[in-house]
Amino acid sequence: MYRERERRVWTGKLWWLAGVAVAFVFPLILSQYYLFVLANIIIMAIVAQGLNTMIGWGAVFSFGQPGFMAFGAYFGAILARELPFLPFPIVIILTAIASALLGLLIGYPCLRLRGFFLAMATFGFSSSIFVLINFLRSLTGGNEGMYAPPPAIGGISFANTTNIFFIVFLIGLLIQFGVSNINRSRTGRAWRAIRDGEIPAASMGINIAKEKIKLFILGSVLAGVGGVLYSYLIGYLQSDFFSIMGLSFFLILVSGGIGTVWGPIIGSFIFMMIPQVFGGMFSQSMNLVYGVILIGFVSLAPGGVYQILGKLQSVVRRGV
Amino acid sequence: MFVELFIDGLSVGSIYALVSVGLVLVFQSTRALNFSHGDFMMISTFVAYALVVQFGVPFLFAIPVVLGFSALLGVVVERFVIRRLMSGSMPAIIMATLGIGYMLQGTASTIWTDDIFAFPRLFPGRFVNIAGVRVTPQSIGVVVTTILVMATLHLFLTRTKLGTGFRALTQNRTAAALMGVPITRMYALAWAIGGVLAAIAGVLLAPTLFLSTGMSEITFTAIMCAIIGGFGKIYGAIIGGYLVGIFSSILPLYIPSDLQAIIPFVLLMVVLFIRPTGILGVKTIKKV
Amino acid sequence: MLKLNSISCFYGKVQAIRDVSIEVPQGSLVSIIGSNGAGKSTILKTISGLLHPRSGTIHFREKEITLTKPEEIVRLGIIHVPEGRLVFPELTVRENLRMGAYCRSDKNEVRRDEERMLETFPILNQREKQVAATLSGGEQQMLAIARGLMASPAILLLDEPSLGLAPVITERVYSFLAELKNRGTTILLVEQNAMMALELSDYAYVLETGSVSIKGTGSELLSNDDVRNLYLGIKVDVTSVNDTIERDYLGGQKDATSK
Amino acid sequence: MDMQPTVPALQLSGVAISFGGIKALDGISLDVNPKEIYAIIGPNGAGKTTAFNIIGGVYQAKAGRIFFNGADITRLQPHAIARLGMGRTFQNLELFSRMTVKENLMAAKHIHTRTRFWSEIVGTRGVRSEEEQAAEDVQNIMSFLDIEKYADASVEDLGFPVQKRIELGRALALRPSLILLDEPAAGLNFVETRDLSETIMAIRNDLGLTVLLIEHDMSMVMSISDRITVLDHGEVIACGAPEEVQANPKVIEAYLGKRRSYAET
Repeated sequence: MYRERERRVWTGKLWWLAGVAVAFVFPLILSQYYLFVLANIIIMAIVAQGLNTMIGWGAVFSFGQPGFMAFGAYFGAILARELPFLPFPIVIILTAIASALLGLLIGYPCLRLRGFFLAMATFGFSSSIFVLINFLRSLTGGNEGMYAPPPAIGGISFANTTNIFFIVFLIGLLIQFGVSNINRSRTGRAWRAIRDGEIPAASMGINIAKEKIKLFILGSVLAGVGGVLYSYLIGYLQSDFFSIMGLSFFLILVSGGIGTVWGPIIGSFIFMMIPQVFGGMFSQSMNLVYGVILIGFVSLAPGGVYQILGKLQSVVRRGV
Repeated sequence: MFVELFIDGLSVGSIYALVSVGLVLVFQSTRALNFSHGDFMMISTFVAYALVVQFGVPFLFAIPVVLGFSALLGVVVERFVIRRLMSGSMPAIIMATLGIGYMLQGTASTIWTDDIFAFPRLFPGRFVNIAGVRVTPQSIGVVVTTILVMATLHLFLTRTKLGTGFRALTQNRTAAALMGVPITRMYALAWAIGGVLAAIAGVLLAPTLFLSTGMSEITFTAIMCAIIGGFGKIYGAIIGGYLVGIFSSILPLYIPSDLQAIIPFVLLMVVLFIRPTGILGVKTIKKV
Repeated sequence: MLKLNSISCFYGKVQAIRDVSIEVPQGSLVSIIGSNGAGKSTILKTISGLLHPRSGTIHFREKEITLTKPEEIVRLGIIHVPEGRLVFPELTVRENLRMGAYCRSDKNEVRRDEERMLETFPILNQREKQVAATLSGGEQQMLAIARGLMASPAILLLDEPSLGLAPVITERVYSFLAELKNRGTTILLVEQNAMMALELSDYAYVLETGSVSIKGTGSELLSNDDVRNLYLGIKVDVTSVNDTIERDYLGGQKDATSK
Repeated sequence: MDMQPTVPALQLSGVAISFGGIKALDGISLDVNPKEIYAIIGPNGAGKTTAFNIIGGVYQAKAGRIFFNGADITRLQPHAIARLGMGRTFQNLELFSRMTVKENLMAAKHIHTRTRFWSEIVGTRGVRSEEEQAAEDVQNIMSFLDIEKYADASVEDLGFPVQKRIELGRALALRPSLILLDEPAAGLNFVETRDLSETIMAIRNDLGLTVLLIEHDMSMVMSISDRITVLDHGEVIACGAPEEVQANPKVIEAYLGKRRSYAET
């Protein structure tokens, strides 16, 4: 029994290690362009994962991800610009801490709010961040935007796509590892319990306020980290990059499978592939395509591709 | 200056009020917060633009066509998307309406591109001077039209059998069904009225704001207005709309104009801080 | 006039009522009594079309109405006054009454009926312009019944008219029901308050966990010990139990107490 | 043995609450002794569930105090009360509908596990062993209630009687000293009700819990309860052993109503 368990833990770990190995294969087989796209997919998945924990597990409906993401991107970039000697992992960690504080700051007043009220409050905070970015011109360059320094350690810059891809991939893998651990643990269970019913959850001794704050913090940290990585990938920041992203995360969640650990990654892939597939035909009306896909998933396959894959798998198994 | 901005605020507030009342009517009946409401407004205004500017149809004839189009759009969306999701979760409905918004946006940008268009004024003319205050016929027209529309809506809801039935439905669906109120037709009616109100708002707003696919961003402000007034209350939405309109016009006198965009939100947070249910809202207790 | 033929009904996977057959003749008052959760309200909801039965049929005046929509059932004259009153809280008393007549097109008659209702219920007359939320529980119950009557019902389905009312008010409500009955209104009454309901009933059914366990005329059931036992759980000598009822729960009671 | 006078497991004194001006509870008082099976009965709308919601902290009492094992819990929030050892079930099942049976019960182990967020992210050995301990206890409860075979099923897919047992199991997984059962027999058939009576007796006799229940099935209430309080219109109208309560004319009237002829009116 004990051995069996240890074995499972070890095979689990091996899978993650295999994931790391894959990172070294991609640059060999993919062009720079596709590495860029792949890095972008991972970044979007990280931010969407934050939203996923909030909506899919905790029933905390948030429109705040783009704002949090922009905050992270600007915070990291300004930090690296002003203190160029800071190694980039430190920049990322400091950004994560700052994002956590922001999540706490915004989550706290939102605790009393529920449903639409909460959604609108997060939307408001998010748009306030954009307004502030454009307002604090001396710091952020306002509407014109600002140059974002590449990741660097003590003057050594990792400014090419392959390097950035490695960074993004490893951080993405770490986050995925952490999130799937939380999902299986006490906290994840408490969040899902809150999603399914606040009163019974409270009656089981779960402190709703505390857990919701945790959700807010996790959501904003993931968005903030995603923001920094995005600034590395793009190299230039403008608030518009982020403010137009708002609805993309919902599409990612719905198409991938909301409330599942791998849903955001699948969804992010689908979302980034849509323009590749339909771009030629519908370049003028991508929104139309996004809309049709979003409604299609919500009304026909609310569990997203993740659920469809699960069903296929069980069908195949039964067949064999 | 202050008085002129105040009148400006009334005119902007009228638009917000129209849009948020439509949102609330739709929400009251089908419990769906329609995040595509602003897109209804945008696309109806584009239809109006096409009729009046591109095909030269006189305003008088174009307006009924546009209102009919918008009402029909509401009915179709209710029938084919919302009704299937009504028993589902809140995120599903939010995302479905977001999806409808995307679709309408995409349609509009396909047909008319994302450019900015000048929209003809319903109430043309330059400034008039009333007791030393300069106002445009447009803003007077907007305010007066809104008052007329609201009054009609009020009379419909309180004086007609259909309207009373609608109010009954919003207060208790089961009891309304037991009185013989045709529930599903009422849903369609609510979405149709919502569409009409959005179209009116669009035609009134477009001459000053210009017409573009970006117009639909008004949805979020309108939702905030509705929450400020006490979510789910029609008269609350009107109050919220005017409050936001007036504050966003007057406050830029005293604060940097860059910050104008967050005035509705700040107002929302202040109101919710003082009264968590909004101005006219009442507290509900969840039963277990 | 109204006939339910072995109706079974589910809430999701939960069977709420099982093979229930009930008949309400024209001009009579029939009651369904039983404890909370026995499925009494479900029967009424099934008749008024709020729920559809999984099996069985419902006939009204020889016409099948099993799967008809609520609004059409109302038009047939089957009026359901739901449990918990469900008055429209933000409509005035008069508007509530007017809602009762939603399906009627005879405007002048409706006006006259409105006045008649306000006369019959002086309390409502005093509060004609108030919104219903401001009424007390008893007043709301009166309003709910009056609203039901505004539809000029062929048959009135009343769900727990005494629920949550003080005894004095309950008596007032029941006096009015007696009066209605004397005027010849057909009534199907669901009650927890068995004594009062049975006093008034021509015929009654006892519902226990979803199926009819006892039936008989009102006075028969009033003198039936099992009815008392059902409500208060008083143990009776098993031999004295009426043969017509399979009361297997008595056995269960012994099991549990023998511990 | 403790020779001190026993502290009541639960004590309500003069608890009152009103909703929108209507008094739902009007100063009710009762004492539940440790290891007692105590029933609250009364007609529909008497305020029974409201009483549970006040005890469990979902509503705040307007007046009066509530003591749980001697500690004042009047102003505590639901989660804090649960942590003190009070489990409950709900009138209309409130299961975590999108979780499996095992997860539902594990959610109640939340208060027994202490791991930090950080170690959960990393998935340390401490987290795993704690999870396993909790899972073992949940396993025991599932076998006690005979629901082991549903452990990995989603609760949505199970029948109503099973769901009721799962909810009971979830409350037991808190390892409470007092359990509140809101109409545990509602919707159950005779055989299921009999099993339930036995389970409740076992919860008291074998697990040593105090049980406070609301129930409409009188044969069950009368056969398993040590004492009963009868509520009507938010007030206590009777209190005592089952036989006393059954014989109380006020109770009979509350349930059956007054006999009176209406033919003349």
